[in-house]
Amino acid sequence: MKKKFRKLISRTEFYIALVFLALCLLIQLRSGQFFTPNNIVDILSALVVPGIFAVGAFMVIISGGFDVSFPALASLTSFVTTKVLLDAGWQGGVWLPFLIALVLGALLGAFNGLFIGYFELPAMIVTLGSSSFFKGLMQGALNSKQLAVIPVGMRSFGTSALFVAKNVESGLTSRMPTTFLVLAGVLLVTWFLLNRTMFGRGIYAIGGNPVSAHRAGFNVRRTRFLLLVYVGMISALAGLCRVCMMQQMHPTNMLGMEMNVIAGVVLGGTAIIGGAGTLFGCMLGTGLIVLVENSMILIGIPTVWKDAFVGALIVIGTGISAFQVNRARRAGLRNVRKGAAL
Amino acid sequence: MNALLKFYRRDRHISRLVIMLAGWLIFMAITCFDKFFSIRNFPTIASVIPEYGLMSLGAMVCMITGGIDLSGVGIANLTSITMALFMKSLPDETGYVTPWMVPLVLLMAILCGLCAGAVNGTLISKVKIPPILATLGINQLLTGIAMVITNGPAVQNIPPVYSSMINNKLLKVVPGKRGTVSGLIPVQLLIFVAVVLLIWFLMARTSYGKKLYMIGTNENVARYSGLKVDRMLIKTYAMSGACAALGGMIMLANYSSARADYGSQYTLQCILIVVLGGVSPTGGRGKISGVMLAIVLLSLLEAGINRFPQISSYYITMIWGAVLLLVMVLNYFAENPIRKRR
Amino acid sequence: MSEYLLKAVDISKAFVGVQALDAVSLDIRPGEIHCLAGENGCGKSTLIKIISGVYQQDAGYIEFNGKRFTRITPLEAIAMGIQVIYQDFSIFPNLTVMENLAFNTELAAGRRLVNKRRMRTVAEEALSKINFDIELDRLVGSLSVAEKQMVAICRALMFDAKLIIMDEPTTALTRKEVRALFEIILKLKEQGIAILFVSHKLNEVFEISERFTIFRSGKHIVSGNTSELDDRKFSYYMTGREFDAEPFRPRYEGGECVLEVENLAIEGAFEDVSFRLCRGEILGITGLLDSGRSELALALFGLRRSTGGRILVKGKEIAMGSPRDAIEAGIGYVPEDRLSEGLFLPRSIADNIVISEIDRLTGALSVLDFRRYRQEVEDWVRALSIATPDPENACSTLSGGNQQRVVLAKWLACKPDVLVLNGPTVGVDIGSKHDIHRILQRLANEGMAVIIISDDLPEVLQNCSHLLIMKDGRIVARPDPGSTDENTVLSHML
Amino acid sequence: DGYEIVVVPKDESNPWFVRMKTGVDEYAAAHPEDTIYQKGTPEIDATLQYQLVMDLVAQEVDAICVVPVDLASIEPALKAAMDAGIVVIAHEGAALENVDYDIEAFNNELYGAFIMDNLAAAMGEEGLYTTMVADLTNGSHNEWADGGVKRAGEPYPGMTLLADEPRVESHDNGDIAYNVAKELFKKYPDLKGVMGTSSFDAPGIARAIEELGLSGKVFTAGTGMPGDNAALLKSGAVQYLTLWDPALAGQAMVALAQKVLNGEAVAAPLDLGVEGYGALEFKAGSDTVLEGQGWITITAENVDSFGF
Ligand SMILES: Nc1ncnc2c1ncn2[C@@H]1O[C@H](COP(=O)(O)OP(=O)(O)OP(=O)(O)O)[C@@H](O)[C@H]1O
Ligand SMILES: Nc1ncnc2c1ncn2[C@@H]1O[C@H](COP(=O)(O)OP(=O)(O)OP(=O)(O)O)[C@@H](O)[C@H]1O
Ligand SMILES: [Mg+2]
Ligand SMILES: [Mg+2]
Repeated sequence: MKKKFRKLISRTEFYIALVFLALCLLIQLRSGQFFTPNNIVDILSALVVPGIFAVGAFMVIISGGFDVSFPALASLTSFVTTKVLLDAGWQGGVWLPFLIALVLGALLGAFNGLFIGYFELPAMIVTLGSSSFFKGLMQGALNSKQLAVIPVGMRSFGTSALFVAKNVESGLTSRMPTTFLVLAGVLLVTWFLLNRTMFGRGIYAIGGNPVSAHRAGFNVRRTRFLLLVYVGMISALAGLCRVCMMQQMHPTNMLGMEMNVIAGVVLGGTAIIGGAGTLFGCMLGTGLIVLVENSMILIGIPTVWKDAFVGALIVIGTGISAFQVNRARRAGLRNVRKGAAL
Repeated sequence: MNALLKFYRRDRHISRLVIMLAGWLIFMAITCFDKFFSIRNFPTIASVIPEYGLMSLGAMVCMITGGIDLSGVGIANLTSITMALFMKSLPDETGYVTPWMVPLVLLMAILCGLCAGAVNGTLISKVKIPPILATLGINQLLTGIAMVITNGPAVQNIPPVYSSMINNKLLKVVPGKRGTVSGLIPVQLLIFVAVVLLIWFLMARTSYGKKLYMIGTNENVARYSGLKVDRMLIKTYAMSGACAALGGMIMLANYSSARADYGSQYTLQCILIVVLGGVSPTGGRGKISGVMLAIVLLSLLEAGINRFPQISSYYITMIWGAVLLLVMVLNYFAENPIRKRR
Repeated sequence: MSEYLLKAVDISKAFVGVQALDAVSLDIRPGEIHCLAGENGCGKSTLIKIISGVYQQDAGYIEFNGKRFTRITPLEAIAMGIQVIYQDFSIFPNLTVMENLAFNTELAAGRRLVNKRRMRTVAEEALSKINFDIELDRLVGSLSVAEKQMVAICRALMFDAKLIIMDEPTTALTRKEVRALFEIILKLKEQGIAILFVSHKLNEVFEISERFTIFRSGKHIVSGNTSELDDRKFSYYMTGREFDAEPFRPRYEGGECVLEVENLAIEGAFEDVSFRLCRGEILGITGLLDSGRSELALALFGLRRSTGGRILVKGKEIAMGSPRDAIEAGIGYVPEDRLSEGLFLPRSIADNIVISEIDRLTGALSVLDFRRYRQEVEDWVRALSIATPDPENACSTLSGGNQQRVVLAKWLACKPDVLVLNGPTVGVDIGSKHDIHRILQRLANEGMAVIIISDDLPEVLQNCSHLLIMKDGRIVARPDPGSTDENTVLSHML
Repeated sequence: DGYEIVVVPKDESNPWFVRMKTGVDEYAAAHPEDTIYQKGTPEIDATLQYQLVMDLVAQEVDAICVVPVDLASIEPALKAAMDAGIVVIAHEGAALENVDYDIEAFNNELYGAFIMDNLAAAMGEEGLYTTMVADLTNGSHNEWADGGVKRAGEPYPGMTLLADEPRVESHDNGDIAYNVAKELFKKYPDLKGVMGTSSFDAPGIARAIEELGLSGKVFTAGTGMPGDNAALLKSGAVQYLTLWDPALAGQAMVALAQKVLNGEAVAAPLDLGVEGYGALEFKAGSDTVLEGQGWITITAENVDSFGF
């Protein structure tokens, strides 16, 4: 029991969860609105897109690299998907857009994967390059513009709701978007991949020690390649969800999300050198960032103070957890030693 | 010929950048010589380079230690806003400010940058927050503070003596159509060159430089070797902060105004430049000459592409990405000839 | 079916600038314990990596079980029954013991899904083979070096292997564990498994192996039966020279006392450690794994804060807050693990040598004096005869023994009064080992105080003037090295 | 050969400036004697725009027509252009100093007031409201919002500005506008209207209103392009959007640049031969700012009649 507790307090997730809870209480205290059904649904629905992105970023960090290309990849794939279907006058369901986006995402992911897996280049360099490349391709070669109208299938999918949460007091309603299922699905599939398949364990193994992974018989190049393909696919899904939910395709408004998403992942206890981290922590960290960004008004922080507050929260939040985790690890080691000596 | 080959072999990465640069200049000479090789063009480019050039220098030293600095833009803007407000408070009733204020203000700006950078360094080395999170958080915090100070709009109407001294070109020989004469050598460039020389000197000629590379190569070994790693990190991030602050002061001169969100795209741009310049994102490797070449290459590419009315500026982004990927792949094939690949 | 289980014929392999292997051959019979020996950098590990499919040879071929290969992939090698315990263990520090143990079998079986229960059974079985007891859910990164190695060994044993290759398996093991390992090896032999055993340690080679092969600088020198071999011949084959071991006799006159340790303690690691050390003396500290000797060394060098007692250098009490404090007080420390604590591998040999004293090689404004810098590097390369064509080459291009000399040079360059060495000859061949001992003796005779922490008993007995034996965090005996033998020391340690 | 005239918008993918480009391209096709084109930066960013203008100065084009992102930071670049003898025409930059002329489709304060009129009409001239801008650092958006607030104070005594959150940001991003609006309505149940300024604001707010089940109780008004917002207008989520046609504004700038380059006299009332810019007048007390005639209101009824 005591040992379990010690293990718990040596984990970043524990402190982030504490910060998360504290923040929820603060919001509740300041607005009385946090623990209302519609507010919780709102936060969850705001989590969908960053959440899916975070899963991809998380997997790449686990494998020992950084992916900064996912917003550009998502923008490019969702633009092409929407544009092609609009031009073709597609009136059918949402399955085709998802199919196209997945295929395109896999292709662009394979582009990244080729460089990262087979040419063994550092992921961060490659994705910095490919991010610019995708952006340029979309805005230059494809001459992208805002598409205010999207195919009906996507439209109805984006507005459809799993259920509607109602706040009895204020009468406000919030839709739980169907796209939340996409996040849930991605989480489920990814959890399965990471924990229940050798491919996923291979990603951890490569993040821990690529040379050993090669010797143990993991196909390092192929694993990295497939990882990037998979990340490309889920990023494309996120992009398409965003388009459906917003009811319009805007080519640039996802760009620039990468750093905040990565920050969320690292905040959730994922080791930046790779090999360590949990999907739960990843969601917790991302959730914290989403929560902060979407609760400024509820807390009552004036708009001018927003950036300062978020910045301070990142620094203080990570500071506390980094400090405590280091302390807990040191204390833990000493106690292990003590056990051995006696 | 032999000497040339020897030069090429000494550092292939840099040689490749040189070749690309030469190739681009030749291409521009063939396609639109008059518009590109004009007496007005190069000084103009050179007056803008220092803004992000200075920030790239800071990003470079941090990346050589194996970290990353994403706070350059925040430091730059907060510094320039503070200094702008300070200068505005100076003039006497006649609106006159002595030119001697300018060096003093620059000095104060450097001091501000040093302090902000030292905070980064302390968070990273003492509190052990991962660099990417610490600097991202600080960036947002500083941007937020800048926002709070200004309430949003730009700080304008700074004493004209500041801009006219820094945003100025020496050697007045370039005639304008309305009887004005502009100069050949921008003062901003002189400041930039001075900083470049200083950092080159620090990195290549002093013990500080040697230690910097050592820490980037392996922090643990550096500790065991008796290097004061924490202090070195703090110093390095402080130096990066000072560079960013100076960059902010150049922006202040160029735009005659300061605002919380000027140059927000510089964060990623600087990392792109540094990586293209051959600095390894895992630390321990990279030279200032490479980064200089990358800066020059990218700005000439951009200026060149702007010479073609029919080509959308989005292609600039695309070409940046393509150049980065191309250089890395060339490196890969040069270092792993087909025969030797396992 | 051929007489041999494995035949590696005329294998050559070149790296950029080095011919690591030059047409070497090796053959192993089924069920044989074969020893591969040679100096650091002679190409042993490279050959092993070729056999296991990690590298591809430039020329030559391999025959295994009568089948001829010009290229093997790691999976093929594993499938055929070749298992390797690498010098660097090849473990995953971020994963649990269970996963480290089970991955290879799962991958070799071509499994795509993870079955925790099966993996656990497999892992437990592996541990039980050598009666090694460890929690399966611990992260391997949190284990001690020896425990990591045991995990690596267990992992190799799990397969229905026909050939197990052990690349210097005993470097981080204590005697007790070495004994256990040898028993395992013999048991494996009974099951008809062949063992290829790489080692520098003479006594081990004689004790365990039946046949041997010796390489020198990438070339095959000799193969034969171990029974026909003796100490002198063995070292001669390996190094091409002959030497006499000389026990250390302190010669430095009138040495003042430079280091006094009084009741030093770190809570949970060791307590009540006191000793005095004078110039010209070499103090040996030995003990089992976890006896606290490494923590003692770390405490002396400011890497761990002591929780009690004091350290006096030349009569002055020193607050050891960081390695810098120790260096300034005149203490140097050659760490246990060369690769992760001692050397900046990708950087130049020159930089590695001078880094700790670099501030002394600067003029005004801490500008480096490159003339003095080069001179200093040249001096040390010569003084410790570091074998390199150019000190500007990366440190990673050196062999183990030469790398250890670089670490030594780094600390000698700081001109310490007290030099603490933790496992100074771990993984170093006999030639280099001999040279390093000679250097340490010379230093002592020139007036340095030296502390050698090691569990290589011949090493401490031969080279030390005093000896401390630690057990469970306390000093249990202080025998005189000149008049004790290994068995007495061992009985104190256990 | 003819003159080289470049139009520099705030960026290139915002539908607003895509529409402007259409106008400029049309105009260029009609005037083959000059080289006329639009060239923008990849993102709305003051720094990038400064660099682009400086680059055009170095290229020694003949005229630069600019829609500034940020007035303060573009001034030095425009000064450099003027010094080099380049004709500078601006749009949405009434406060600029270093320009030959500035064309305003209308007066910013009045435009804000007009949006407020629309909002007040929708809200029934009473209730709590607040304003949304792209960024607090944005020049014209804040001027419009100020104009709106000022207007609300006069003829609509029933309208009160939300004191706790008088101005919120959408960062020119429909998704942020949507989320911010949701928060506002949760925290302030009495809030009855949000005045949008950026063309992303009103559509985003409308989406929030619809989803929270507040249609018919809470209202928004703002700027927007007809083509992009037809569905919203028809569904009743938004009742009024206002705009001027950026294509015409682009054409007017180029036409004025040509006039200046050809040395023609510029005197009020000025006819640029572009619809809505047939009788430009100087703004009171200024000899550089020319003001045109008004804006357009789009509603569900007329939204399909614009053709863009
Ligand atoms: N990846 C590599 N790249 C370049 N050179 C290498 C590489 N691996 C080994 N070498 C070189 O090949 C030679 C043989 O190395 P190897 O590791 O096989 O030696 P070893 O006999 O195992 O030595 P030790 O006893 O120190 O383990 C050495 O000179 C080494 O520096
Ligand atoms: N700096 C440290 N902080 C915390 N724990 C440590 C530290 N150094 C070592 N340990 C822990 O102490 C245990 C073993 O200690 P150590 O290796 O020092 O024993 P030892 O007696 O020197 O034996 P050997 O040298 O044979 O390994 C390991 O579990 C290791 O994780
Ligand atoms: Mg070896
Ligand atoms: Mg130890």
